[in-house]
Amino acid sequence: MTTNTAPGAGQPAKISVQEVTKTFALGRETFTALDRVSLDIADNEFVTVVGPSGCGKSTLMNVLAGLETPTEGRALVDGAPVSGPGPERGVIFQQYALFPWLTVRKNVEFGLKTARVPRAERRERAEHFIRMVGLEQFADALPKMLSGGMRQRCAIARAYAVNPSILLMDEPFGALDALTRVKLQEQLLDTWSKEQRTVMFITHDVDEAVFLANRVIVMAARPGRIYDVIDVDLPYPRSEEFRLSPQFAALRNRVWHSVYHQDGRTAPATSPAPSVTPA
Amino acid sequence: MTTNTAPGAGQPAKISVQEVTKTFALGRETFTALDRVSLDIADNEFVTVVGPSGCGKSTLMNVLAGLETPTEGRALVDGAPVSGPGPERGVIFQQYALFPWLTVRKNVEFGLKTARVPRAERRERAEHFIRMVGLEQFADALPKMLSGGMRQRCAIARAYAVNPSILLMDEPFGALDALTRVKLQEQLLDTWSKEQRTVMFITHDVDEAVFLANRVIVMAARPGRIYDVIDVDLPYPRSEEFRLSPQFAALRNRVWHSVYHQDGRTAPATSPAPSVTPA
Amino acid sequence: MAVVTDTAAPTDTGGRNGSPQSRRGRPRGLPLLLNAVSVLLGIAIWWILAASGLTIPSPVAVVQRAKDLLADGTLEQDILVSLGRVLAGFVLGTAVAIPVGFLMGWYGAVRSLVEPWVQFFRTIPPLAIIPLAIVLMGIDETPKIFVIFLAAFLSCVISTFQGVVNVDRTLINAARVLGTRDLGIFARVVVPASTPFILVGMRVGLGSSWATLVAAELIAAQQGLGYRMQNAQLYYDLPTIFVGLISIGILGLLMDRVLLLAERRLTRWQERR
Amino acid sequence: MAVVTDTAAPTDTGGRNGSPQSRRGRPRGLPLLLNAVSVLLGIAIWWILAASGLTIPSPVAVVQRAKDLLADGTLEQDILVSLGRVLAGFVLGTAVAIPVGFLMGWYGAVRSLVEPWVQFFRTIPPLAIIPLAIVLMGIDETPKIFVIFLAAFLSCVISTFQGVVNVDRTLINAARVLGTRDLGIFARVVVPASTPFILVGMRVGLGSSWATLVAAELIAAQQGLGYRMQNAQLYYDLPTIFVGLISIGILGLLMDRVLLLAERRLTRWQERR
Amino acid sequence: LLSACGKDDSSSSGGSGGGKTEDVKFGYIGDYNGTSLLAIADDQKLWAKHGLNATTRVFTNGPLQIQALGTGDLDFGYIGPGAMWLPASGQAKVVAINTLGNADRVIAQPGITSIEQLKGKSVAVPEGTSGDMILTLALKKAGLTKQDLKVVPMDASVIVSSFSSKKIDGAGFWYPAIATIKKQVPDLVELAKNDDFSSEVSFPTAFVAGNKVVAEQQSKTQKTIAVLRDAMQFRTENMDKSIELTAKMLKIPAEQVKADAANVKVLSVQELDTMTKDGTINKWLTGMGDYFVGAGKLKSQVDPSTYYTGDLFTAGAK
Ligand SMILES: Nc1ncnc2c1ncn2[C@@H]1O[C@H](COP(=O)(O)OP(=O)(O)OP(=O)(O)O)[C@@H](O)[C@H]1O
Ligand SMILES: Nc1ncnc2c1ncn2[C@@H]1O[C@H](COP(=O)(O)OP(=O)(O)OP(=O)(O)O)[C@@H](O)[C@H]1O
Ligand SMILES: [Mg+2]
Ligand SMILES: [Mg+2]
Repeated sequence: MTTNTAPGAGQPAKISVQEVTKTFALGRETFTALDRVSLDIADNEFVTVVGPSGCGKSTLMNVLAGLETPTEGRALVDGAPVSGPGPERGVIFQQYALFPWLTVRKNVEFGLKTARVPRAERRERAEHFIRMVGLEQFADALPKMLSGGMRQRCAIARAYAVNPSILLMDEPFGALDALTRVKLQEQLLDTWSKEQRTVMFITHDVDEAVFLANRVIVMAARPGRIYDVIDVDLPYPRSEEFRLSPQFAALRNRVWHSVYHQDGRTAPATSPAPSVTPA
Repeated sequence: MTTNTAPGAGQPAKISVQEVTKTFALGRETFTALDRVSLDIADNEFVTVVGPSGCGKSTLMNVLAGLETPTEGRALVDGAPVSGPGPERGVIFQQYALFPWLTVRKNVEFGLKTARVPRAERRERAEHFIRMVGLEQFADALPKMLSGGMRQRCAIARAYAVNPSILLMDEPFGALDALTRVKLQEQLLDTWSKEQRTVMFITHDVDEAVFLANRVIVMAARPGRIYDVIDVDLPYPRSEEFRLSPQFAALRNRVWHSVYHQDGRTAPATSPAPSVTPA
Repeated sequence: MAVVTDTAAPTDTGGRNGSPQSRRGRPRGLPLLLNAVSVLLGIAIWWILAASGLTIPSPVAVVQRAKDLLADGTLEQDILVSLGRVLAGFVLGTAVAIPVGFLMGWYGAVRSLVEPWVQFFRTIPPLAIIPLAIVLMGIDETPKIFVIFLAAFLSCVISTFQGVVNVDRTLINAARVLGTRDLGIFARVVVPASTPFILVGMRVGLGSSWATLVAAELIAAQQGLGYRMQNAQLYYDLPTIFVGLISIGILGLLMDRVLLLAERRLTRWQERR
Repeated sequence: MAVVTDTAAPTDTGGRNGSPQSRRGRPRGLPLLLNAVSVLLGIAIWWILAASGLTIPSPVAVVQRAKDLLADGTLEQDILVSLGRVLAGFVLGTAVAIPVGFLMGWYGAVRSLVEPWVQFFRTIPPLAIIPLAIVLMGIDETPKIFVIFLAAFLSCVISTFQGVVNVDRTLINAARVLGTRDLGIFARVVVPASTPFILVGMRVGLGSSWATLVAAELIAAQQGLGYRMQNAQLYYDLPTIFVGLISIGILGLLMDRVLLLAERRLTRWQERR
Repeated sequence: LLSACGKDDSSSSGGSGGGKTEDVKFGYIGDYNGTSLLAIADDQKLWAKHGLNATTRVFTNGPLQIQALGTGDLDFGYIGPGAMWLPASGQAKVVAINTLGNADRVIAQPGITSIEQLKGKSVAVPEGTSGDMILTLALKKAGLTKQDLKVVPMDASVIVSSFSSKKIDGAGFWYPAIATIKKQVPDLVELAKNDDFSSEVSFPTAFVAGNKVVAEQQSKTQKTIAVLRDAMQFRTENMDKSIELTAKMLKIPAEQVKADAANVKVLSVQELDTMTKDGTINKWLTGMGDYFVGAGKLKSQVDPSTYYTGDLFTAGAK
C-alpha cells in the first residue's frame, strides 16, 4: 500500500499516518476499525474525511489526537511519534464532551486556564469565540440548558480558544442549522487561511467536504480503510458562488459517487486500487 | 395568532398544539423557548420542522412527548391533553439516550419487553429493525463500542420497534453519512405511507425537510416561534428523481430562504405575519 | 434533553406521570412538613413503647434529664467537646481521603498497594484500634481524633476511589486534548465529576465519625457526649443515655443537612431527577 | 469516544500520558504482585513495632496461636458462625436498602419521611443499640443479626438513594417514552444506572457489618470471632485478639473481592478509566 | 463450648424419666469466678442429679445479664462486685455469694512508692468497677480524694496499653490484666490490694436470679441453689480439678485460669452458711452499698436482706 501523499510532496508532512491498524475486541472476535491506513497531511493543508458510518473516521482522529494507541503502525506529528494528546492539536469530539459542571464561558476558558493565560486575556479571548459561535446570550448557562446545536458550538469555541496549530474536527457542524453552519464554515476557512493551520475535518456532508477541502479523503468500511482521495484544486477564498459553480458540482458528484458506490467493494471507477490515489 | 391548521382541515387534528409557551429560568432571567406556538398536525401527516439552532424545536417535541409541561397553553394528542409520555408516541432523541448497559439488541427490545411482547416475537422484531438500520453485525455490542452514527441508528431501531402511531424524531439522521441517510429516509417514507403514521421530524437539512414532508414548519428563534409553514403538495413515493426535479428545487429554495433570511426578524416575504401561514 | 430548573407552575402537574417531573415544582414547605410528621411519629412510637412497659425511659423523662443537664451546663460542654472532636476527625479524614482515593483510582500501583489495607482496616472495629492508638499517640486528644479520623477516612476513601474510577473517560480526554496534565485533570475534571460519589462518602463518613465517638471517648475522656453515655451506662441511667443518643442524632442530622446543602450547590450542573 | 477493551499490545504504552490509557493493557499479574508486596510490607512494619517493645504480639506468636486455634477446631467454628451472622445481616441489610433507597430517591414524600430516621440512626453507635435490641428481640441470633443488618442497611441506603437521585434523566425519559412505568423504570433503568453507587454502598456496608460483629457478639454469643476476641480481652490474650482481627480482616477482604468481581461484571458497560 | 451440660441431660431425662425435669437458663462470664461452678456442675452431672436441664450462655459483663434476667431470657446469672448495685437497686436477687475477689490493686509506675506520691499524677481507672473501688478506698485511707489526682476514666483494655506505654502514672486495676502489664513494666509498684481493706469492704462475686424466678419458681430456685452448693463443695475439695474443668469449658490454657484463680478467695459452703447467718455477708453488702451511694449509683443505702436471699441459700443445707 503506498502512502497518500500530500500535494506539496517535497516538504515533510505535518501529520503522517503510517500503516496504522486498529482492532477492537468485539465479544470473542476482533473488529478491524482501521486496516493499514496510511496518510500524509501537509502543513497548512485542509483535509476533509468522508465515509460511511462506522468506517473508522473517529478512530483515525483519535489516533492522531493521541487518545488511542494504534494496534500496529504509527502516527507522526511534526515528525515525532504521537504519544499522547497535546494542546497543539485541538480536538472537537463528535459527542461534544463539554464539562457539564462548567458554564459555557468556563468551558471555553478551560484550555486557556491550563495554558496559564492571564485572567483578563482569558476572559477576552473566551468572549471573542463565544461571540463567534453566537452564544453570547448563553455565556453563563450550563451545558444542560443548551440545545444540541448550542452544545456543539460551545465545543467548537472551546477548541478554537486554545489556538491550536492542528485542528482535528469530528463532524463539528453536524448538529447545526444551515445558516449557522455556513457562517461557521466561512469563519473556519477565514482563520485557516489567515493563520498557519492544519485541519482534518470529518463530515458526512459531501458538499461541506468539497467546499472546505484541499483534499477529500473517502474512507470505506469493513475493514476501515482509505478508499479514495480526491484533490480539490480550487482557489480560496471560496464564496457562495463557488457552491454554485460547475467545478464544485463535478467534484461533489465525484465524491458522492465514491462514497455512494462503495457497495461493490471495488475501487472507485476513476482510481486503480482501493486506497491508493496518487495526488 | 391563528392556528397553523393541517391540510385536511375538516377532520380533527391528531396532534394539536394550542398557544404553548415554555419559559426556562436562565440565571435570574427567564428565557422564552416557545412563545405562544400553535400547530395542528393531521392524522397520517408527515411534518418536518426546520429552524436555527436553539429556536425551540426540541422543546416543542418534548412538550408533545409529554416530557415537558408547557408554562402556558396545552398540547393535545387525539383530542386529549398530553399528561405524560406513552408508547403510542415514539421518540428519537437528539442525544440518542441509549441505555449504556444494554447491548444494541437489548436496547431495541426494551420497549417490546415493556409491552410484554413474547420472547420469540420480540427477538424477531428486534432483529428486523436492527437489520433495517444495518447494525446486524453489532447486535451484541454495547453502545460504547459503537460509532456516533451507529448509536443514532440504534436509537432509531429502538423507536421503530414499538411501532408507535406517532413518531417524534429529533434530527434522527443527523449523524449519518449520505448513503445510510438516504436509505433510512426511503425506509421511513415507505413505512409511513404503508402504515397509518403521523410523523414530526426535526432536521436542519433543508433538502431532507422538503424531500420527506407534507408540510415544512419553519421556526424562528428568540423567542422560539413558528415563522413560516410551507406545504409540499407533491405526491409520494418520492424517488431520487424527485430530488432533481424543478419543483423540489423551488421548494428547497423557498424553505432555505425562509430559514436563511430570518435575520431581519420580519415575516417571510410570502407570508403576512410571523407565525401565521395559512395552509 | 432534561430541563430541571423549569419555571412551570407547580399546579399543572398532570396525571400519574407528572409526579417525577414535578418534583422540583413542589412547594418548598412540604418536605419539611413531612420531616416533622415523621419525627413526631417516631416520638409517638417511642412513647407507646415506653408506656407499654419496655425498659426504656419515656420522652418526658428524657426531656427532664436534658433540662437538668442543660441547666448545669454539662450538656452544652459535652456537645462542644464532642463536636470539636468529630469535626476535627471528620474534616481531616475527608481531606486525606479525597487525594488518596484519587491516587488509588488514577494510579494502578497506588491502588494495589493501598487497597488491601483500606479494606482490612474497614472491617476492624474501632474498639480494636484504640490500644494501638494509645501506644502510638498517648491519651490526649490525638488518639481520640485519630480514631474518628480513621472512621471518616475509611468510609470516604472507598467512595472517592469509586467516583474516580467512574469518571466518564470522554471528559478526561477532553481535558487532555486541551493540554491539561494529571494534576489539572484531578482538580478540574475528576473532582467535580466525582462530587456525587465524594459526597456519598462524606455523608457516610460523617455517620461513622459520630458512631465512633463513643469508642473514641473510651480513651480517657473527661467529658463529651460519648463519655457521658458510657458513664451513664455504668449507672444504668437510661434517660442520660437517651439524651446523649438524641444529641448525637440531632448534631449528626444538622451536619448532614449542611453537607446536603453543599451538595446541592456543587452538583447543580447535573441533569438529574 | 472512549475505547476500553482495546486489544493494543501492553508494550506500546508511550510516554507520560500513556499511563491512564494503558491501565487496562497492563499484565494481569502486576496488581496482585503489588498487593502481595503491600501486605508483606505491612507485616514487616508490624514485626518491627512488636520487636521494638510495643505491647503487641509478634507475628510468630499470632501464627502460633492461630495454629492452636485451628488445631482444636475453635477458629473454624468461630469463623463459620461469624460468617453466617455477617452474611445474614449484610444480605438482609442490602436487600432492604436497595428498594428503600429507591423509594427515597423516587418519591419525595418517602424521602421526607424516612430520611430523618436514617440519618439519625447512622450516627448512633451500634453499642448503643444493643440494649434496645435485647429488650425487643431477646438474646438469641435475632438481635445479633439485627445489629449487623442495621449497620449494612444504613451504609447502603444512603448510597442507593444518592445513586437514584443521580440517574441521568435522559435515560429515564427514554424509558418513559417507550411506555415503561415506575416499577419498570426502577428495575430496568434506575437499578442498572445506579449500580456503581449501590456497589459503593455494599462495599462500605460490608465493612460496617464486620466492624459491627464484635458489638453484635456482645449479646450473649457462645462462639464467633467477636466473642472470642472479647473473651480473650478478659485475659488480655493479645495473640488471640490478633488472630480474631486478622481473620475478620481477611474474611472482609475476600468478601470485598467477590463484590468487586460482581461489580466488574455489572458495570462492564461503563465508559470509564 | 455452649450448653454441653444441658445437652446430655435433655436426652436422658427430658420427661421420660418420670421425675419432673425443669429447664434453667444460666448466664455466666468466662473467667474462673464466673465459670468454675458451672464447669463442675456440668462435669459432675449435678444438674441432672437435681432434676434440672441447664442451658448456659456466656456473657461479657454483668449488666447485660441483669437485663436478660429482666426480659426473661435468662433465669440465673453471675455478676462481679462492680455490678452489685444492680440487684441492690431492685433489678434482680442475689441467690448465692460465690467468691471474694482478691485481684484488685492500685498500681503505679516504678519510682512511685506511696499513694501520697500519686498526688497530681494521672491515674487511670475503669469507672464503676472494682478497680475504681480499690482506688477510692486507698485514697480514703491515705486521706486523699480523687480531686487530688488527675483521675482519667478509661476502659480496661485501654489501661493496659496506656500503662505499658507509660502514658499514665498509676491505675486502679486488677489481675490478670496487671500480669500482662508486668510483661512490659516488670518493676511496676503495687500500692494497695484488696486484703488491705478486708476489715471494711470485701469484693464478693455472686449468682443472681430474676425477681420473677425467685418469686414464682421456687422449686427451680431451690434446685439451682442445691446444684451451686454441691459444686462449691466440690470446688473447695478439688481446687486443681476445678481449674482444669474451667479451662476445658472456656477452651483456654489451664495456666491462664490458674493465674486467674490465684487472685480469688474461694469460699466453702460452710463458711458461706456461717457468714450468712452471722450477718457477715450483709455487712459486706452494706459496705458495698456505702461505696455505691458514694459513687452515686445508689440513691440511698438499701438493706441487703431485700435483695440477698440468704435464707434460701442456707435452707439448702438440710
Ligand atoms: N470500544 C470499541 N469496541 C469495539 N468496537 C469499537 C469500539 N470503538 C469503535 N469501534 C468500532 O470501530 C468502528 C469505527 O468506529 P468510528 O467511531 O471510528 O466510526 P466513524 O467512522 O466515526 O463512524 P460515524 O460516522 O458513525 O461516527 C465501528 O464499527 C465501531 O463499532
Ligand atoms: N433547561 C434549560 N434551561 C434553560 N434554557 C433551556 C433549557 N432547555 C432548553 N433551553 C433553551 O431553550 C432554547 C430552545 O432549545 P431547544 O433544545 O428546543 O432548541 P432546538 O431548536 O432543538 O436547537 P438545536 O437545533 O440546536 O437542537 C435554547 O435556547 C435553550 O438554551
Ligand atoms: Mg465518528
Ligand atoms: Mg434540538
